Amino acid sequence: MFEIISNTVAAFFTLSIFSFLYKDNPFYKFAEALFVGVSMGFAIPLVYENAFIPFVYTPIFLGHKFSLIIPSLLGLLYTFRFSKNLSWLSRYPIVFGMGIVGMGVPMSIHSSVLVQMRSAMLPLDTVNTALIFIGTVTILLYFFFSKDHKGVYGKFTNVGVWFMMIGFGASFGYTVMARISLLIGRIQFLVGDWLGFIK
Amino acid sequence: MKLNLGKISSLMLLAVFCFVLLPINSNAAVNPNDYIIEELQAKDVPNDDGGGLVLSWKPLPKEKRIIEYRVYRGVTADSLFYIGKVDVNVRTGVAGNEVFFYDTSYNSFLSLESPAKLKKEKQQEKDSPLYGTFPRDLSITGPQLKNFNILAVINEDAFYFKNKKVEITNDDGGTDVYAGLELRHFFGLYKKLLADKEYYYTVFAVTESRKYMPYAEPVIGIARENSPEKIDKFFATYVNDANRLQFEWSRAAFADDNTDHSIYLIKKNDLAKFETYVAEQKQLEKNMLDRMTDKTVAEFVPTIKENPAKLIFKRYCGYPYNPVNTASVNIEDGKIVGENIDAQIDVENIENYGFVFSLQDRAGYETFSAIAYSDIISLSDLPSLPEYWEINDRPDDKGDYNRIYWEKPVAFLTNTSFLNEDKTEIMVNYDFFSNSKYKNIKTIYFDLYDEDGNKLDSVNEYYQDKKLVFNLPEPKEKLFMKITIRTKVDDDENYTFDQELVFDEQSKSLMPGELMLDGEKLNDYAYSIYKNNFSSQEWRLSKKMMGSQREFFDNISYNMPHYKGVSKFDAEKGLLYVDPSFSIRMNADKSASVSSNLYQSEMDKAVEKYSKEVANYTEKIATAETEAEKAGFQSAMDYYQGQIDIIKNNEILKKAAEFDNDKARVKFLKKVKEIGNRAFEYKMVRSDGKAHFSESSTYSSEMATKLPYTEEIRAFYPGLGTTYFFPIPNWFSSDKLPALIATLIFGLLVFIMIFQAKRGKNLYVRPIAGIEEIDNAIGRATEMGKPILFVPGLSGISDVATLAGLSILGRVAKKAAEYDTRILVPVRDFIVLPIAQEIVKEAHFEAGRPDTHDKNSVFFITTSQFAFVAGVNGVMVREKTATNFYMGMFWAEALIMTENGSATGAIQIAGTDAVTQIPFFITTCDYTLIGEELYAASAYLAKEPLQIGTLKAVDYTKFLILAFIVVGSILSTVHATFLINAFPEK
Amino acid sequence: MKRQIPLIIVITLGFMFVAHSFIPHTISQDFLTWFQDWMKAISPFAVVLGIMSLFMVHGKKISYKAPNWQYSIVTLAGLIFTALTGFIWGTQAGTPYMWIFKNIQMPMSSTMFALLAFYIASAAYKAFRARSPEATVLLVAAIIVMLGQVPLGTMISKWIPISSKWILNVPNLASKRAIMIGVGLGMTATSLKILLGIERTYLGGGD
Amino acid sequence: MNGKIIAFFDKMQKLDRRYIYLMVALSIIIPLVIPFNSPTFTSETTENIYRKIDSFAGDPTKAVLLSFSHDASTMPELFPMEVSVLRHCFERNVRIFTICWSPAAAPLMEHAINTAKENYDVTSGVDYVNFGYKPNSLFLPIVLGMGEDISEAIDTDSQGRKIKNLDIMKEIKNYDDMNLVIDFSGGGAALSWVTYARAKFGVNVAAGITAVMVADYYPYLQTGQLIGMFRGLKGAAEYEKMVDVFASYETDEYPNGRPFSKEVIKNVKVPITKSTIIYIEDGVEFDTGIPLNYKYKVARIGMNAQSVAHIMIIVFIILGNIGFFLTRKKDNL
Repeated sequence: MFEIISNTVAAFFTLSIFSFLYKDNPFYKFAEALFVGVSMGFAIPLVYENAFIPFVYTPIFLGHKFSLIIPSLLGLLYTFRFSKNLSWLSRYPIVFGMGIVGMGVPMSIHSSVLVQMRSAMLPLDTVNTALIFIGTVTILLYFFFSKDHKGVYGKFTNVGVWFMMIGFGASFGYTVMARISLLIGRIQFLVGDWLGFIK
Repeated sequence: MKLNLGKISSLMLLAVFCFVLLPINSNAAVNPNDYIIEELQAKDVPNDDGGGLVLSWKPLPKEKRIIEYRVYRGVTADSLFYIGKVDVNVRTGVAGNEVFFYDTSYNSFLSLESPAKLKKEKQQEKDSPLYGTFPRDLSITGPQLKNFNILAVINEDAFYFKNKKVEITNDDGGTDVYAGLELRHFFGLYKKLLADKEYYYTVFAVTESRKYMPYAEPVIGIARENSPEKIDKFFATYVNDANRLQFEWSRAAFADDNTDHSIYLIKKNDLAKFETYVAEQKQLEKNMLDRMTDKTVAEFVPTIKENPAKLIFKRYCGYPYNPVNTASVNIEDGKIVGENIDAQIDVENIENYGFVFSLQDRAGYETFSAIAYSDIISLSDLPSLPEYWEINDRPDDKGDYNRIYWEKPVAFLTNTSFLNEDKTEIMVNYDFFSNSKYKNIKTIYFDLYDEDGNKLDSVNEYYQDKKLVFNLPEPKEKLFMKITIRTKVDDDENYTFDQELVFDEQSKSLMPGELMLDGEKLNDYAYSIYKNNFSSQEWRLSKKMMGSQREFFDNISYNMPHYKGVSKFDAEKGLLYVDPSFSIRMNADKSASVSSNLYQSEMDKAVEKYSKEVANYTEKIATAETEAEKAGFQSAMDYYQGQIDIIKNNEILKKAAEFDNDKARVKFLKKVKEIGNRAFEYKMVRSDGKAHFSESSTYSSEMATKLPYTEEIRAFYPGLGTTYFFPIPNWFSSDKLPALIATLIFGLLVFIMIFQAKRGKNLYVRPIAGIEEIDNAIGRATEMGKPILFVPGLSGISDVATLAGLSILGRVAKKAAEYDTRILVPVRDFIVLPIAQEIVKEAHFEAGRPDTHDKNSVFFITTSQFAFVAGVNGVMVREKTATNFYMGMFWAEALIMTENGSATGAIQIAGTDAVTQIPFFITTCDYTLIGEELYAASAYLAKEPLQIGTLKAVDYTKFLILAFIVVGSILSTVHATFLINAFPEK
Repeated sequence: MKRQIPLIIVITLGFMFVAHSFIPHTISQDFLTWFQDWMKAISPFAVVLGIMSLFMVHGKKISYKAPNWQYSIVTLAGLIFTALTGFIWGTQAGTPYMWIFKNIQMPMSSTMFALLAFYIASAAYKAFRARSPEATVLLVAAIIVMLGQVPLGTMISKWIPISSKWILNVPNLASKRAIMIGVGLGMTATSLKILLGIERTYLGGGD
Repeated sequence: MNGKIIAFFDKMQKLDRRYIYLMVALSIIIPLVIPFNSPTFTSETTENIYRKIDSFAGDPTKAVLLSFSHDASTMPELFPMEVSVLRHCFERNVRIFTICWSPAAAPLMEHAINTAKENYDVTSGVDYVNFGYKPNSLFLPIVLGMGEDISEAIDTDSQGRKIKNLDIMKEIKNYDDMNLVIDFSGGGAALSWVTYARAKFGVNVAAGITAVMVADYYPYLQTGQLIGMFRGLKGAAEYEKMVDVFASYETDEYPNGRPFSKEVIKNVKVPITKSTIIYIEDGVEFDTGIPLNYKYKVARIGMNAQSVAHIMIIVFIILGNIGFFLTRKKDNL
């Protein structure tokens, strides 16, 4: 009984969201409004238990790591975001987090550029590796902004565009597949778990 | 449809929240007494050190919808504390007939995370004895310390520098000194049950709606000290030309209280007697346990008091665990060689002897393995040890690894598959293990032969992509592969492996067989790498490696907490008391520990105390009556004298005593101790697991170039840098060198280009299709008199795409202001909101039209992804926007917007670096900025020297990359791989 | 000053992090640990910002009786109620808090995603247009990949799954790789701009 | 004539999208409620995983680790994969561990194990162990720690038992023994396994991913850093079939299932409309009598719906574009 009621509640909200497909209506608006509230509300105890207590309360008040008072005060400065005159204070917690971009410079050069360069330098001993090579080079040329895409060079970059489009086609096809799978999952819940039509 | 939304909403809200209360009320009607669990038992865990109990009970049927069982323990039946729970799946319930809960070994007792106060367990009757977990309040938890074996894990620095010296009067009227520490100085306190003590346990069930059911009648459990487990694998071998016995055995699963590994020799005709002895010892153990619970049980007296087998080997095997599991015993003139060993063996008739292995524990129990008989082999049957091996500090790390590498690389086949129906084209996968010395393999030759030895095909694998393709003249059932590795270091040798490929009926494919090197099956013999530091008595296993592996990184952690027992406390001051002494290393011959104390005064007192004992025993020896008694006193006296000698003569302690301030002294000792703990010596055993093994001597090399601390401190550790290796923290990671060079080149280019741009040099940037269309699109909106929509992405301000989107917004807003066209900017992120507002405002000012600026044109919709999109769609439909821009980071929701936009007939221009969304933009929008074009566009539009300069720098870097890729590919096609190898692999 | 000091903080920390990525030494690791500890202590307060903005947005709607303001009550009530259940009855399995998660939050979030299937279908009909040769190629490749995923494709021709695999292995690989290099470079450039104080959008408006 | 066609397509272009939605819903509901048989062609990426796991069959020194790095939103695709891998392991007596990194995944993991084990006589601690939820901040320490010693890195399982004391751990120490890790996620989690566990300890890594991620993962498959991959629901359907054909197979010769063979899987059909596992090879039917529960064919039934939906979308694209070109032609006239 308990399960039936729970499933019915879940099904009600599932259908409320789907009802948007027909048109915007109070059920959808209600479900959506509730969803926004519940999502945020769900996060509050989680953040309190898993972030505030272990990272702020316990180390400061029980572990006596008083230096952590500084970042927690910095964190409090976030709240000045909505003040007219003091909103500049809220920059501090933001810029503190921005500092880590420094690591991004060498790290992204290393992992997205150098490592990828290595795997692009394969011996051109089969048709496919040669094609991959041509694709990589022409796409890179396409993203070269100092020269107009004209003449022979333009034809070259055009090849890059074709390669990219075929690649995007693959992403496209698989994304379509994934989205349909998700719908299948919801319908399996509605028709199977809730109504019991699938056995 | 005019509904009263307010009423409907409140009603629906009420309905939903009523459902939420459902779990709380759903069990109102049940009879709680049906939910009391049955058959609760607390049983001793076998083969342990008397610290373990296992609880079991019958699970409630799944109809009862239980989600967990909560377990409580206490030393009296009137107060039981929560210790843990067993989770259950509500739908399926528990599969078996029993639920188990193990209360074994050290587990969490108290830490900073414990609750502040003791709470009575809720939803139980008023006088229930159930409480929550032990609280941080020492006035409640402190008295419990004595009911358990408590192990405290203490932060190293806190132990050394945060302690408070505490003196307590002891029973003898003297004072004992302790180090007092607060709970926050501990990583945690862990408990183990005390042997032979009564503990009470109870359990209750929690239903799906978290209703706590009544608890079961508490049961008593007593943990008993048991004999160690029986080792199931034990092998013996006699190496005839070395006149040596070799043994190997499997390690114990529970080793916490094991102290010694022993091996005995039994003559075949003593076997029966030995078996009786073993049986009687078991019976004796059982009898002792029985007599503990029931005093009326008669005492069992064994008929054979002494072990009829002769001890031939004994070695300490306690902490640190993972002891050596092989032993070699030499025989000289028919006598076993060994300290305190007195046994004869007739090697001519070795088949007349059996061997037995035993594990001993701290309580003196001994468990014997089954009897093993030795096979006879000669030295040439033993596996080969590496001719070449090296140990040193691993470079490029923070100083927590030593590296060990040996021999040359190994390549082997892993898998095959047919590429065509005729089974004549096969793909063979291979893999290889290399090491630091042979970092770059020059090439691997794969030569394929058929059964008759005809060479079918061969591949020169100069670029190792781990797969090969072979063409066969006809399908084959069996093939042979010769694998030859050529390295860049000593290249001239022929170093060849053999491996078979045999057709397997079951998998219908060719399967690789054993890898052979010089007639030896490589993977039959594993490498065990053992290590030992200055502060432990015996070797421990660091890692067991497959026979084909060639390198091992030994982790040597920085984290060295102190482990201490705790039983005393002061609830008022909130202090827990621990023993202030700590060991620094073992002495030179590893017979005793060199220990110091947090307080120098205690060291002096110790000398005083030991001297008293020495005097005491000298007196006793003089008056001793028997020789045995005399020997006992003598050894006790020797022990105390030895302790005095260490304190007085050990160089470290002598040096420490010179400090007059305890803090400086402890600081010095901490450094010294670090070397004692973190410098390791290594040896290697190569074995088949059945006593056919070869053991290397301890590795030694020339003096290492990098050593820790000062010469003065290192002087306490002879052998450091030659046999003992200490991991050194490094200041530069050499594998990041390419990244450093690339960063510098890139940074330099940025500087140069910005400089040039600032000097007014005209830097050309080609037109980007989508950007060119921006003005037209704005113009169109103006013509139609409809507003423009601009969505700056859905992610936060730290996203590069958002930054690019915002900078494009500046340009679009300015143009719109010039044309006097309304712009609408919905925002999802509340940090982006004020920034976007500012940008639009400034754009109007710049365009000279501050009067047309509408404060509400930039607005926040909601943070919820899909609700945001629904909001944007609403704006599109209501405002009939003529041009839509989507610039920034988008996720799955993007399609919903663009589809709707295309339905309203708006011109749409998108730009994102989210690769999965680009295809949808391309197919639904009129123009799409792909990936980098978005970044470029923002610079292009800004027309600032700083932005254009950076864009050009990126462009030239890209040109460099392109050049490298082209050159690298061409070079690797003609078998030159040096350029590839200059780039990092991962 | 209100802009300079934050800028100085970013630049200083930024260069320290550049150095950190090349230095494996313990001191460098300790710096990272320190930074993480501080970030962890800042992080819980960001949620306060979220709650505040939600209250401000919906509070405004309610007080001005904006259209559909009633739903704002639902949002705020849902927020308060969910948070309260978590604080009152705890967050373990079986509590009302988890019940809300399982039967309200979870079905709605997966349904939101499932809506996409409908939109894709409708977009397929109404918006996926071969507007240009490029888009045509994209759509053709997509159709081949989609056919390659279902048995019907294999039944039509065995070349469909083979070409679908080839598309993934060759053009897809080349384009993924080149785009990765480009985007990586672009991100590096942006990071560098932030580091050098050229890019300051994140500081927001005002002085 | 031409005008009529154009008018028709014009009208079709303006078709209310709600009809399209209705068609989508029906194209999925009908195949789900009324299952039909369609062939399942297996692909190498999935077969590789099956073969790897199968090579551990009955070997107490080998084990598989399943890492659940996803939440409920991607469950439709990933859950059938998890159940069929677990079923394969239980059928073939392969030791198995499970772990997850977010609190939301813990109930899903529990649910997958319970779903798969109902029909098998397996015991926690002997045949499998659920390591339970470990905080994401511990991901790296645990992944690297397991290279040394699993029981130390993990410490306790989901029931709070010390891993070290469990039967299953007797001959399993680190990645040398637990030689295969399969990560199920809707994102890039498997790549972290590749970066750390694969690069450092050489463990085999396979990925169970949602279809969205497939194109992104392909480069890793090509370099061999991933040994195999489940490609969304399709991958799950393939695995279900392989388990039916090989692992569930029982004869005197193969009492615990027969070994994998490419030649066999090509030719055998397993109808999903039946309530027992029936092999149809070259038109010959063989009823094993083993029940084929809904939970073991959920992905294959889903694939039916998927097929119909794919075809429908392809038709939509083609129709839509015809209309697009015709109307554009008209506009140009």
